[in-house]
Amino acid sequence: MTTLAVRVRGRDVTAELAFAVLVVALVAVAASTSESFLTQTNLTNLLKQMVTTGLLAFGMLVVILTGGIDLSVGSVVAFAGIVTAGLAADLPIPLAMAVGIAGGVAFGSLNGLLVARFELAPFVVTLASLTTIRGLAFVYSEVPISPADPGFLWLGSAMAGPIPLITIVMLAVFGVGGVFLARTPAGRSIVAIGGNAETVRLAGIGVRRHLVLAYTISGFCAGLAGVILTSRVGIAQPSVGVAFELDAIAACVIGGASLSGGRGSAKGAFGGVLVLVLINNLLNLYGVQSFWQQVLKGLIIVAVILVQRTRRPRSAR
Amino acid sequence: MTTLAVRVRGRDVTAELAFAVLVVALVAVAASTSESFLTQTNLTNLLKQMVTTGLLAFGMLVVILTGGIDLSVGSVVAFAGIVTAGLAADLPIPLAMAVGIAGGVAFGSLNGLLVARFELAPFVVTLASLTTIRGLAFVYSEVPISPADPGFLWLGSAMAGPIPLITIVMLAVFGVGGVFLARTPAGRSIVAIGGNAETVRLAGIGVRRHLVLAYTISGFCAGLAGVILTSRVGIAQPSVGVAFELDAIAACVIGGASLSGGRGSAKGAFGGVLVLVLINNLLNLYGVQSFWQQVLKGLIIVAVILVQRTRRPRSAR
Amino acid sequence: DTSDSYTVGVANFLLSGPYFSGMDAAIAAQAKTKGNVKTISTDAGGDAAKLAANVEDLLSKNVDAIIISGGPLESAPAALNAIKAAGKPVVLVDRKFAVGEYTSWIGPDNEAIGKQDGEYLTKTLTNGGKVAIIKGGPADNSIGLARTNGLKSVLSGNSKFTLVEAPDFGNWGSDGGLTVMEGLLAKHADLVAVFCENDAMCLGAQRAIASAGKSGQIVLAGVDGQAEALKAILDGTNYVVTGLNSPNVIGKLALDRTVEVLGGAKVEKDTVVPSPQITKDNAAQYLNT
Amino acid sequence: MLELRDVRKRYGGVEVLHGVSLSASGGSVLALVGANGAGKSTLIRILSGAVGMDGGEVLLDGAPADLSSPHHAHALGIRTVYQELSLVPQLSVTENLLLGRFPRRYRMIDWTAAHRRAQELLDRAGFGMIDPREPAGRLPVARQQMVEIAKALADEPRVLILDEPSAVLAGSDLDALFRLVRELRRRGVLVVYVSHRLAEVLDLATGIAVLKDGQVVETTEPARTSEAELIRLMAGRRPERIYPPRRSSPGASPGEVRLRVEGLTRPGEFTGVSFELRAGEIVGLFGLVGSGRSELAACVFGASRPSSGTGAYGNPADAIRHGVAMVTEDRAGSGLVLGLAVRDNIGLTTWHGLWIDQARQRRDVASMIERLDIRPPGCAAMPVARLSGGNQQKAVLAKWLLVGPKVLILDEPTRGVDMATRVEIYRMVDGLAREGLAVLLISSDLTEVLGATDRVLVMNQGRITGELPSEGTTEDQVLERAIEA
Ligand SMILES: Nc1ncnc2c1ncn2[C@@H]1O[C@H](COP(=O)(O)OP(=O)(O)OP(=O)(O)O)[C@@H](O)[C@H]1O
Ligand SMILES: Nc1ncnc2c1ncn2[C@@H]1O[C@H](COP(=O)(O)OP(=O)(O)OP(=O)(O)O)[C@@H](O)[C@H]1O
Ligand SMILES: [Mg+2]
Ligand SMILES: [Mg+2]
Repeated sequence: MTTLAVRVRGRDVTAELAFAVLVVALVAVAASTSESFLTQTNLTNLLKQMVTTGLLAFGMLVVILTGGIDLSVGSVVAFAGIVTAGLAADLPIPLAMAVGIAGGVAFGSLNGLLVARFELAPFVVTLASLTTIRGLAFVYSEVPISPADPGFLWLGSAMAGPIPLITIVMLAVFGVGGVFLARTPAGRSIVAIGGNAETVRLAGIGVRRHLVLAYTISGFCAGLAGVILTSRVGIAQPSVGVAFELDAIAACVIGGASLSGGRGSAKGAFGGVLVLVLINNLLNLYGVQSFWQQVLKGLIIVAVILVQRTRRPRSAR
Repeated sequence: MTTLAVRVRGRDVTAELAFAVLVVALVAVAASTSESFLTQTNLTNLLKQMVTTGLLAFGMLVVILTGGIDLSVGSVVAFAGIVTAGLAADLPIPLAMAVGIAGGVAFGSLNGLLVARFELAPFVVTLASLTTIRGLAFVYSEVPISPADPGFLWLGSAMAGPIPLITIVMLAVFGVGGVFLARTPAGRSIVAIGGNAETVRLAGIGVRRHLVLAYTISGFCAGLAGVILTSRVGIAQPSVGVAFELDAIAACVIGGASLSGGRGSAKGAFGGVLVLVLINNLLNLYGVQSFWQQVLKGLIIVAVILVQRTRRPRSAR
Repeated sequence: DTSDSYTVGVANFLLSGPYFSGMDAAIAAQAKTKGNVKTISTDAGGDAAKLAANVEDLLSKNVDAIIISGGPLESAPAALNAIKAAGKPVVLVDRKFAVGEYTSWIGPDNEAIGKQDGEYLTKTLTNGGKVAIIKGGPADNSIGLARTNGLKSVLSGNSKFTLVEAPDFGNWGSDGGLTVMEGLLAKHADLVAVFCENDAMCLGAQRAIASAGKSGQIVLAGVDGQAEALKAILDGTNYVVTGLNSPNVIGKLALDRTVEVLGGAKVEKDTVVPSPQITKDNAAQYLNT
Repeated sequence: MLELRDVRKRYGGVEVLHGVSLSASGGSVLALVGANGAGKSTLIRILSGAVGMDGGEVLLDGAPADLSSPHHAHALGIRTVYQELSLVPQLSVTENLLLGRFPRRYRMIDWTAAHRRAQELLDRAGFGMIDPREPAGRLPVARQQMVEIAKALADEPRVLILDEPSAVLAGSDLDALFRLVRELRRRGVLVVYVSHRLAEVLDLATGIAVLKDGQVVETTEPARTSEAELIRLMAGRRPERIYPPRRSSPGASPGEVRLRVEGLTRPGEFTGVSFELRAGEIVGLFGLVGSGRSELAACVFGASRPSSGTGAYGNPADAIRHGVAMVTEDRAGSGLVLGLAVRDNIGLTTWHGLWIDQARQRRDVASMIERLDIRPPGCAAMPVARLSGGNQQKAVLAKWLLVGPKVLILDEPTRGVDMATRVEIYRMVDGLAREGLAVLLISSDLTEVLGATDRVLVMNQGRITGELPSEGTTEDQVLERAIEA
């Protein structure tokens, strides 16, 4: 089988290119078949709706690169949101939000500590913290909290020109995060740990430290997502965020990340987020009924990874 | 560090022994601190409560051994249940149940085909089928179905002496399944594939065939679990089974399975199921408030794997 | 003297929702006021099999009666059979099971609430227009269907109104309501009203409408009487109506009913708790109940 | 009996085999020699059905052989022991040996019979010292290699392909392998044998094919050639001497002490080890497999903690800060991150601070690739897994040289490295030592240990049992101390 390979500065970018083509094709199909797609309102919706999945996906990517997984992000979203909303009554709003995010950071580093220090399986550690953190969110408040101060809504509704502020926040996370992963010793080490932790350890790099960092970043992203979501909705529910982790993981994998670690990129994960959000948006615009939406969404995801896979060189052959 | 190692016929069984001690300790604590624990009713409850998680955990174990994962089991439970309940109006009940289980088998082998034939990441394939199958369950019936025939409840409520029939069914699955994994070429091949698929391929064993088999077994177990659950409850909801996969996976990992494949045993997974069910039961018996139960459940799971981990030989130091 | 002190088991299908945890709390609070009634509460976390197991647990603790808050569950034959076998009375709250024997049921008429909202919209939107419906989805489908059907029974017969159903679900939460509303706004510029199957979703939808700058054009109608919704109605926002479906009222009545049964009284089998329509005029009176 | 005609192979558009033609008959040992990346492993993967060819054909007994999958190759009686170990680590030796052909009773695996059969297979291959019930992953690398060989022999192959089987073996294990190859030859098996150890090639082979850049440049016989001639054919130039001259008797080069270890002990691994390394000297550490050399090195480097003794570093970072570098013996397990680019792998040890200076890293890596002649020359952005084995080894070395070490621990650094490159490595290490580097060279290759060092420490069952000057010491003198109980 002859395969076409596209190279930029010696790097094989064929897969990335194919993926970009896929996203562009999705957009083109959307634009030409639904007149609502290219409207200002719909585009703004798209920009807003990708924020939560986007933030969670970046944090998840960092953890996945180490070869781990973070199932607790949905619960952290709920916890950060409800705490922020609860504190907004007594604290200045930016401070309340900072506390919410700090909660995410704290839970993230706890996850990281358990994984790194005690060498526990990330799946089970974060599954346990999913349960515990969700419980804590309910313990904090069983009922939804809606802060009275209208300033609480600012973050979630401000626009920078045609672009929602929260989208810019998310893009900034991907931008800074992408540079972090590609250009800093810590970022590269995280990727390398996912490839072979022992090699990294022997190179004198603190593996545990970087593992904790990875989970902390995921916790930070989830906390930020929780705060943003609450500010967007204007009301915090302790029950929000169930199964959010699944979309985040799916975005990473669609974007080419390997769940065994060491492979994946911020660009790819962002592409994965776009694909998921576009699928949802399209199914809605076409007015597909909800249950059929679910049926189709699953099938489309399989189709997408099938398309992608045909571009991947056969592994051990 | 000196460690005590217990060997039986040359095999190191220290970890298994420690785990058994842990389970026994849990039971002892339960029995001595809660007078309700050892009552006939409670023990029967325990036996019944472990059935769903148990069945799913065995299927999950087989898939995990290959190095894969099956996230779709909860949806399969819902699908098998609702279809069985729906058909019970027109078909003899055993036949309706057989169709439900066959549905599980079909979905399982589809998952397997996608993973094996197209080399897609199991996580994403089964995440997609989780979505699709859940959608199909709702497409089949948006509202719960409760078969009028009281015979529908038989399977779920029959007792064989002091032991519920469904518990015996689950134990049989573990028994037969354990022998399958330990004693048959197919079972050993599944374990070997999780260790090093390429080697297995080079040994002339059909890797794809065995992957499909593994997912099919998981589908079968999920279908069976769905049918049993429906019969037990007397009503099928299309929304049942959300997040069931998490408990099943947790049971396997608590029981010593490695998510990267090749390591794990039926005995261990069964122990994991026991631990999870005992935790739930104890928290209930102590009358811990619902949300605090979640908080504690997560903490206890972490504690359990911490205890276990101290018994594991340090890997690469 | 134990003869007239009772233990009542409360089997919740799912506590993690303000409506259901409110119900549980109301039952416990009412029991406290009695002095001689103790309650034991359990949560099945949304697992029907666990509900049955919890009921069995309660029976093995020898409770005198059981209240089942079945949430979205359509029926629980196994649980009801076990209670029947033990010869204990069972009172259902909110959800009336389609099959199985029970002693008494106390709950709302969901279709009536939907109808009520529809009538209010007909009355206030004299020019008619396009009305969107946001459904909750899987978690509690048949209650949602009843509410939506109530609304439809009024509006679909009126030629001035057109109905559009959002294709996706709001999943009974504010965040879902927000997202679904955003989708609706992108496709339908000319909406005049939105009906949501519960208040939580309407609260999210209200945010989306505000962000789109359409608060002056679109009014909202919900169900439940959630505190934040009442406040929005009272404040004179575009949230104009909801129908009270108060867990406090139902929970209180249920405990009373259970004690009556245990005292040997002959009671009404099914009791529909009225769901008064709440608008700006009367919202204040419900805000603190 | 086996004939290759004009076999071609491309990887991603680049042809790595340009029409290879060869033939050999049963009862012979065909040695394939060639520099790293010459295409030996690729040729073998084609013969074993692991990769397809892009041109040419393979004939077996005159008929075209269907090599479209490993399964097909098996069916034709072709078995292969690959360069990279491929056992299932979690499974027992028995299972690894019998995978796909378990003895059964009532459709179940008969474990008693299986263990017995496994023991037979091991015995017959001359590897009876291995316990078939042990999980394969727990065995030392050398023993795993033996299991691989025993496995390949399990169903009486007609063609047995061994890709660098001797690279991880030493001492009596090596002898067992040679005995086995000769025995197979007597039984009429065609053995295809790849090795960089030319002495053993000349000793074992009946025919030798020299590969260079994907082509056969010469087919010859041991009697008609010599080590120097083979190196010339492989490298395209005449070798200078293999080992650079050391100035050497011990004490004659009294540099300052760079590493002093005293009484170092880790129970079960090594006991009371003391030695010192001085600037400018190259010290060999010889011992049999399992003598604890690698464990000692790891401990000195701070990768594991001693129970007693002084001189070891607290952790690898600490060691590196003090200018100590260590090339580990297992390049896939602890030397490389296979999924990452060559550039990342080489740059790994320089990742400090908050920012990677890309331009500098690019420069550093490029100069290392040039200095160590890592091939292909433009490989900086390639995943390191795509390099041939020997070039991977050089990448590991490059990573450690970037640290600018004062002490360099080399654990089997020339394993899988071709002769010409070895010479390069010896020359480089010698050059570094002349600039004041202290080198500890762990090796199972006696010739290398004596040829490339100033003095030799001998290790036996976790203890240092001797220290000998390299000059004037015979191989037997070293062996004696390594073996005596
Ligand atoms: N999967 C692959 N993709 C791309 N190039 C490859 C791949 N495998 C091998 N090559 C290239 O093919 C050439 C031959 O490699 P091969 O492994 O056959 O060499 P070798 O002779 O076995 O070397 P060594 O002695 O180092 O093992 C090398 O240039 C190598 O980089
Ligand atoms: N068959 C075996 N099973 C289990 N442990 C072994 C076995 N052989 C050796 N060991 C352990 O491993 C240690 C030595 O490992 P290793 O083989 O890496 O030593 P080495 O001297 O570095 O040899 P080499 O580098 O040649 O492999 C020994 O101290 C011994 O305790
Ligand atoms: Mg090779
Ligand atoms: Mg060694």
